[in-house]
Amino acid sequence: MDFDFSDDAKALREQARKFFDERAGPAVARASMNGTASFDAALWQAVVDLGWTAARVPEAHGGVGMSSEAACVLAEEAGRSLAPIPLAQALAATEALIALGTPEQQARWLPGIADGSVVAVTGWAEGGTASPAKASAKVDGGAINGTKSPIADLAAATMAIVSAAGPDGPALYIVDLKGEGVGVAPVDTLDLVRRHGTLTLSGAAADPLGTTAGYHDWLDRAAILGSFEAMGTATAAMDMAVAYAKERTAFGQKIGRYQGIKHKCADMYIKLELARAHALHAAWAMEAGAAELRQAASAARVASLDALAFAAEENVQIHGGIGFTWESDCQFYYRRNRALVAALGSRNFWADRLVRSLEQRNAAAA
Amino acid sequence: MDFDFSDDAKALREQARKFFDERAGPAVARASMNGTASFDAALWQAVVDLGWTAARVPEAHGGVGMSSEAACVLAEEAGRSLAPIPLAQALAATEALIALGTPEQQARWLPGIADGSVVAVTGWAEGGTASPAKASAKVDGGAINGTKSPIADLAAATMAIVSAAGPDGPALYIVDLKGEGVGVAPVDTLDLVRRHGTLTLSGAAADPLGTTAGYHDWLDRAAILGSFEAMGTATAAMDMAVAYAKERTAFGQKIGRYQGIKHKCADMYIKLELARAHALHAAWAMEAGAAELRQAASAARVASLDALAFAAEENVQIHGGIGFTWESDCQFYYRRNRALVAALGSRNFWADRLVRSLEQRNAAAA
Amino acid sequence: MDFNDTPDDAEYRAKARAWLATAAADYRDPPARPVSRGENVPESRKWQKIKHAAGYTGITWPKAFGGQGLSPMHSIIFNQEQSKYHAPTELFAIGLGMCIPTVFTHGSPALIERYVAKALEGEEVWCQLFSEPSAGSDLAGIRTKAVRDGDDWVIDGQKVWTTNAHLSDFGIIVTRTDPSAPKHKGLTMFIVDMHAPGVEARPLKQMSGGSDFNEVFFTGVRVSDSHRLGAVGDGWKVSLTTLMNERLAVGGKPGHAPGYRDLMALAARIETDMGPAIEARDVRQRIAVTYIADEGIRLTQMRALSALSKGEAPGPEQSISKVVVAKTMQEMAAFALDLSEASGFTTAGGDPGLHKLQGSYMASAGLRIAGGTDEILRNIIAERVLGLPGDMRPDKDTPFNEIRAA
Amino acid sequence: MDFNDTPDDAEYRAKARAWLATAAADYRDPPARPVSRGENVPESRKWQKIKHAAGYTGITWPKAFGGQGLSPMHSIIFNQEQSKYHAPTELFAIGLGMCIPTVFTHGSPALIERYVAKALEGEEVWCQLFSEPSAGSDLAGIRTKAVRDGDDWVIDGQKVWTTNAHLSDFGIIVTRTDPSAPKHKGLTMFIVDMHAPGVEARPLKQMSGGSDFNEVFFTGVRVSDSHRLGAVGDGWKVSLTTLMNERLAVGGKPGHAPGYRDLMALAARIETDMGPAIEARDVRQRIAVTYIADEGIRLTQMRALSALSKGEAPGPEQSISKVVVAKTMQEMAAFALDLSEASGFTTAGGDPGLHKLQGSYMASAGLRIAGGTDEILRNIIAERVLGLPGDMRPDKDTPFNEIRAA
Repeated sequence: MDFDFSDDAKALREQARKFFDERAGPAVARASMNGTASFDAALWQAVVDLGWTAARVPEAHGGVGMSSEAACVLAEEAGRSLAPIPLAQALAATEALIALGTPEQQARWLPGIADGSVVAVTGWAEGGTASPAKASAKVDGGAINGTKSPIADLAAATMAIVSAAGPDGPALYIVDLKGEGVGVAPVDTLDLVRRHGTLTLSGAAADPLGTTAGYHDWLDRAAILGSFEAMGTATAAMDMAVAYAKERTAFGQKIGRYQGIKHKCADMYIKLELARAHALHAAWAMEAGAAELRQAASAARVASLDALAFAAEENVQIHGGIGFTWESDCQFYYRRNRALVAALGSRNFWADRLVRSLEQRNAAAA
Repeated sequence: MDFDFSDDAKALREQARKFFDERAGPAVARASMNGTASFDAALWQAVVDLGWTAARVPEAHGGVGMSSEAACVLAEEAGRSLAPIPLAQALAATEALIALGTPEQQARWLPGIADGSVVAVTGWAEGGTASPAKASAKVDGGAINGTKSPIADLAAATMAIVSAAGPDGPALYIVDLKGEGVGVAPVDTLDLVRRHGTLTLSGAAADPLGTTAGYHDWLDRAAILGSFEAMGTATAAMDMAVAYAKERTAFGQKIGRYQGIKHKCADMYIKLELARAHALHAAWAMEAGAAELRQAASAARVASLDALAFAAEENVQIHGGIGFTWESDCQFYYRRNRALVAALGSRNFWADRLVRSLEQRNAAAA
Repeated sequence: MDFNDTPDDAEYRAKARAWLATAAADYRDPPARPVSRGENVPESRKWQKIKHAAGYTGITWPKAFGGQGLSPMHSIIFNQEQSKYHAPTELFAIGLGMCIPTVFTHGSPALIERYVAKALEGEEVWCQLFSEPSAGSDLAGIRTKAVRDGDDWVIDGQKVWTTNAHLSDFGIIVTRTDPSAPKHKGLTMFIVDMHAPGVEARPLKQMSGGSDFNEVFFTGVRVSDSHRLGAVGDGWKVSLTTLMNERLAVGGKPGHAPGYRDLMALAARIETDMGPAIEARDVRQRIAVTYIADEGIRLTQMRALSALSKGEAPGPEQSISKVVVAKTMQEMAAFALDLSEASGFTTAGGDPGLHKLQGSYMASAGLRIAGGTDEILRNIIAERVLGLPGDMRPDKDTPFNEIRAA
Repeated sequence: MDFNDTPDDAEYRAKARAWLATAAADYRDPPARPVSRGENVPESRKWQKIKHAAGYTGITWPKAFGGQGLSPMHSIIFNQEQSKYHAPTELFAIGLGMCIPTVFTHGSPALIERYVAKALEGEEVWCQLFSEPSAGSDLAGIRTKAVRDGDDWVIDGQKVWTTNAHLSDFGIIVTRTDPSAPKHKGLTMFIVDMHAPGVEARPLKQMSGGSDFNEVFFTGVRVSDSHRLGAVGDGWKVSLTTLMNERLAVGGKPGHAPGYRDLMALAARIETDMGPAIEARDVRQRIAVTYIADEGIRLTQMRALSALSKGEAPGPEQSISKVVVAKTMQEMAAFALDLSEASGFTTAGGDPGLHKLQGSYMASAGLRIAGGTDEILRNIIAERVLGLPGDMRPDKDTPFNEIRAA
């Protein structure tokens, strides 16, 4: 048994952690928040140069052809470092193209993603209260009409993979953002570092990417990547809280000595390790194409959102007054928590999806 | 403003606390558990002699004619002391007769309740998973058929007020347990102190007590008494936990010095005081016949069940190994917690009822 | 039980209500546009003077200090009636609620003569300079020092979380005057002139984006010994007077904060994949839990008012208020934002109910800390109400300058 | 990633499976009626001897002590395969898992010679005598004393929570031999003969009604100094050997305990006023939360097995197991009983799924305490995994007989 990442994936993780430790982190996130650019272009170029957008792209399309484990570790490290670049979006889009794309679609888009000439984003939301199970945008004769919002990192994107109502339910469509009928505008959100946009589609050309079943399969894969990202962010919040608890003194003791603080840190760790177990399982299911994919992805998503919300909220609390200031880094995790919930549908959607997949498994076994 | 019990009710509470401190408590509960009698008859006779079953009964029917506050404080003290007597049942039955009974019904039953010659119980459950909103027992031509179970203190009862399907939904009926067609059998439950029974009705005479609206009104009143009982039991569990936390030493300190224990005790108090605020409000609404009755009763019930579950569970935890032994008194609160949930419908039923009453209030205001 | 006023209280309420109907007529409607604290100073002064002339200031203060010598219930009744208008009252809340009672309790006759009446009449604005970056929950850990120099003291250090510092004329400040004494014993309190050279107030921006507080830097600020409050070394005891008043003030739910009604209204508007959100069991349970907290705290405050109205001291149950309110706000807001999916994340667009909940999600993280963290408040409940022993305090008797730095 | 055995592991598993198919054939079906622990002794001995003869005992022990000298993964593989049968293995679990490794790590050659082989062959049953009424979480607080008398020691005191004490031939016992030393330093461990005069084991009834443990009273029990394990005063260090083994053993979910599948099955049978329980959002969320805990712990254990299988040490994440399992059981059971209304309260009648959940509600209260309370386990995670400082320990260096009694 080998229930762990491959040595290749581990090496990539180490490399990414080292790189982001040097080049990203809260200070870079703050600079990005205070700036006007939609993301950190220099950092993004360095990431492209390191070949990380190419990691998952097959060699035939100019990539490195690594397993999906590579995408998982990159998502986790991007989440940990808060790196203000569209890497998580690129990974989710790449996964969609690999899993659902025709050879032509792959040949058209993957080389550009690998070499950085294409900046790809994904988007399902339509600004309202609907879950990822719904899409109102409509495709008619290859032209798409509707509004997708918020989409992370939209401003700099050159292509988008969005959901729209297909014949059997929502399905994915590729939109070349340089084409006709495409409107892009910024939209304010609770996350001040990761910029989001609204995509208005008025008869833009829409290239179908898989079926409704394919859309749901992609949702699971994107949720797995999102779980690793959320775990990375939660880990950084926990590390920040633990470091402060070791350093801050009140009433003559390090505050980490008080069980009120200490047990909170332990609970962060407990939630995170539960999430990690499910995320690893889901990573295995994704790579192996296992029947447990939906169940594992749903569990990983719910567990990682729980871990992130708790770590982000209690990190502020452990820091006390200083943690509530604008100058503190606590806000980045507190706000990103909301971004990652919004990115792929809330806890309730995925809890329901998990139970539905368990019911289907039971029905199949009966 | 005077948001507190009347001096009369407070005096009765003091009297009851003093009496139960001397005559009831965990040791008496244990003796009752280890014995075979269905309740402590001597203690019950003393309570009847003190006039507590007569407290609410109008003077015209041989009682003292106190306000419903008297029933609240008696329920709380009975709950605190775990007294193995059918007092909570007598209070709930009395409330039904006062609120819904015809002069004839009141004249027939209340004098007996007041002087102890009638032991009255109430029962809505039918052994399954239905909430108090349902009743399957049927009344046809004044004869009732069905099974009501579990009913607390049934073995010694001489009359029962039970729900059955009326023309507009469940309604209450009085059954003389000394009549024909009545079967009484013990039923085992998680509560080993308060004995329960199954009432099998096969064409027994059923005397209708109010309408379906009256039944729901009674449910609210019974829930308020039940909230005071649950608060009393929760307070006793909290007091036990706090006393142990002050006395037990581990690692060179009283365990109450550790925030892990200390904050648990604070949380018990917080939940209990929230419950108390709602219970007081509900007591006022009951006595004043206020429009807020349903809303206040539902909130008091949910809050008091939350307070009791937490206090009962964490009291065991604070006691550690010794708290999990048969010899420890912790089990009485842990088990009674389940009895008080079962007594009147679960937390979910009452949370839903609360929101429904808020919705109706909103609709009326709109 | 009876939710009505006693005859006495009713009479006072009727009188106040009648007076306000005329005197506060200009404040019947909210201001046409939001007014900054700074802009509000003249208007605040004006209203304070009007009230003062009519005998509605210092309601609970002794008559000797210019007060009305009435009970806390009278003060509450006036505030309840006043709160039906949009009169500007915030500017003087801390000065009259916390600072000046400390001055007339611990100050010399000369200080009382100089400061109390002017504050009461709205002439001068006050702030409270207690918290420091390394003295939050552990207030006795303050490092701002005051060193004796002839008839003066020279103050150096930094205070934080100071409300209205930039608008204040005076402040009460706790300083360390004897670093070789144990931490609670080497403190002394002074009145400091906020316009004196060396005092600099900077706005402190919060995580939520607002700037409700200041940082205040003191560099060689001179204060005459005549402006000392209480004896040298008694600053801890003196500050307890102020804090006792703060604990009474902090606690209830912030007036603008969303509650269970907002969650109900939101849920009534949301259609989930499985039907209307308001029909879902988890949503109904969350509404119920929020109602129990919100209304439970309101009713608990009614219990306190009831005690006050009978001339009794409020019970210890008041201590649960803030810890319940803050965490309930955060949990409800998080639940509501989850329920709102994408629209709970975007801050643009047109749902004011949702924006209020977003604001509450941000603000509640601060409310769980301000005026005592959740953890400190649980300690207080456990120790003062339930009688459990205090935390170990290894630094209690150590000279402050020998305590290892944080 | 790969959930399959390595080739080596697969070979060992195949061999064990083949052997069990014949050797354990009688245990293919569960016993026709529940068998008490006492009744089970001869059968347990028989099965232990059969395994011993075939080389399936002491799998991880050094060959020098009669073991097989294999890795923990081999032991786990054998146990996985063995658990597919209903063979009686409980009686020897504590002796071979905890006591005898302590004997061969700290005992004299003569003790190893006398005891190890007999235990391994199933001749003699062992128990572990550590906890005391006043030494639970704080194990070093034990008061059972051993006083030197010539070549012997005389033991007086009381132990508690001792599994199988009434069936045991020997036990390892921690005693206080120097009350004037600090609490961790005055302890010494011995092997004690459970049939010796002055040893009395009484069953200890639990809140849940069962009696899985004993209290053991020691009155003037003589033990030869030759039966000491480790040096005089080294009992704390020696006991850590035993406890390290216990922490590995305690943790996973009890085999019979209900999990998310039981909640799903129950919810599928219940019709609420608002429709099928399984369709309600709060029920589905509870199932999801329970699945995440149950399966999360199972997967976390897979991570440990994976490390073992690669010859690495399992990571610190194993430490979360028991605290998650116990609280999840209690919360799920309470939820299920609430959902079941009246039928969740009555223990008579015919729903075995519900009775299992009722049992779980009672048992989980004990599981949250046994083998380390929720609070102690959180301390361990925070201190050993996250590196936070330990609690204040004012008694650490105080002579035991000067520590104020509990």
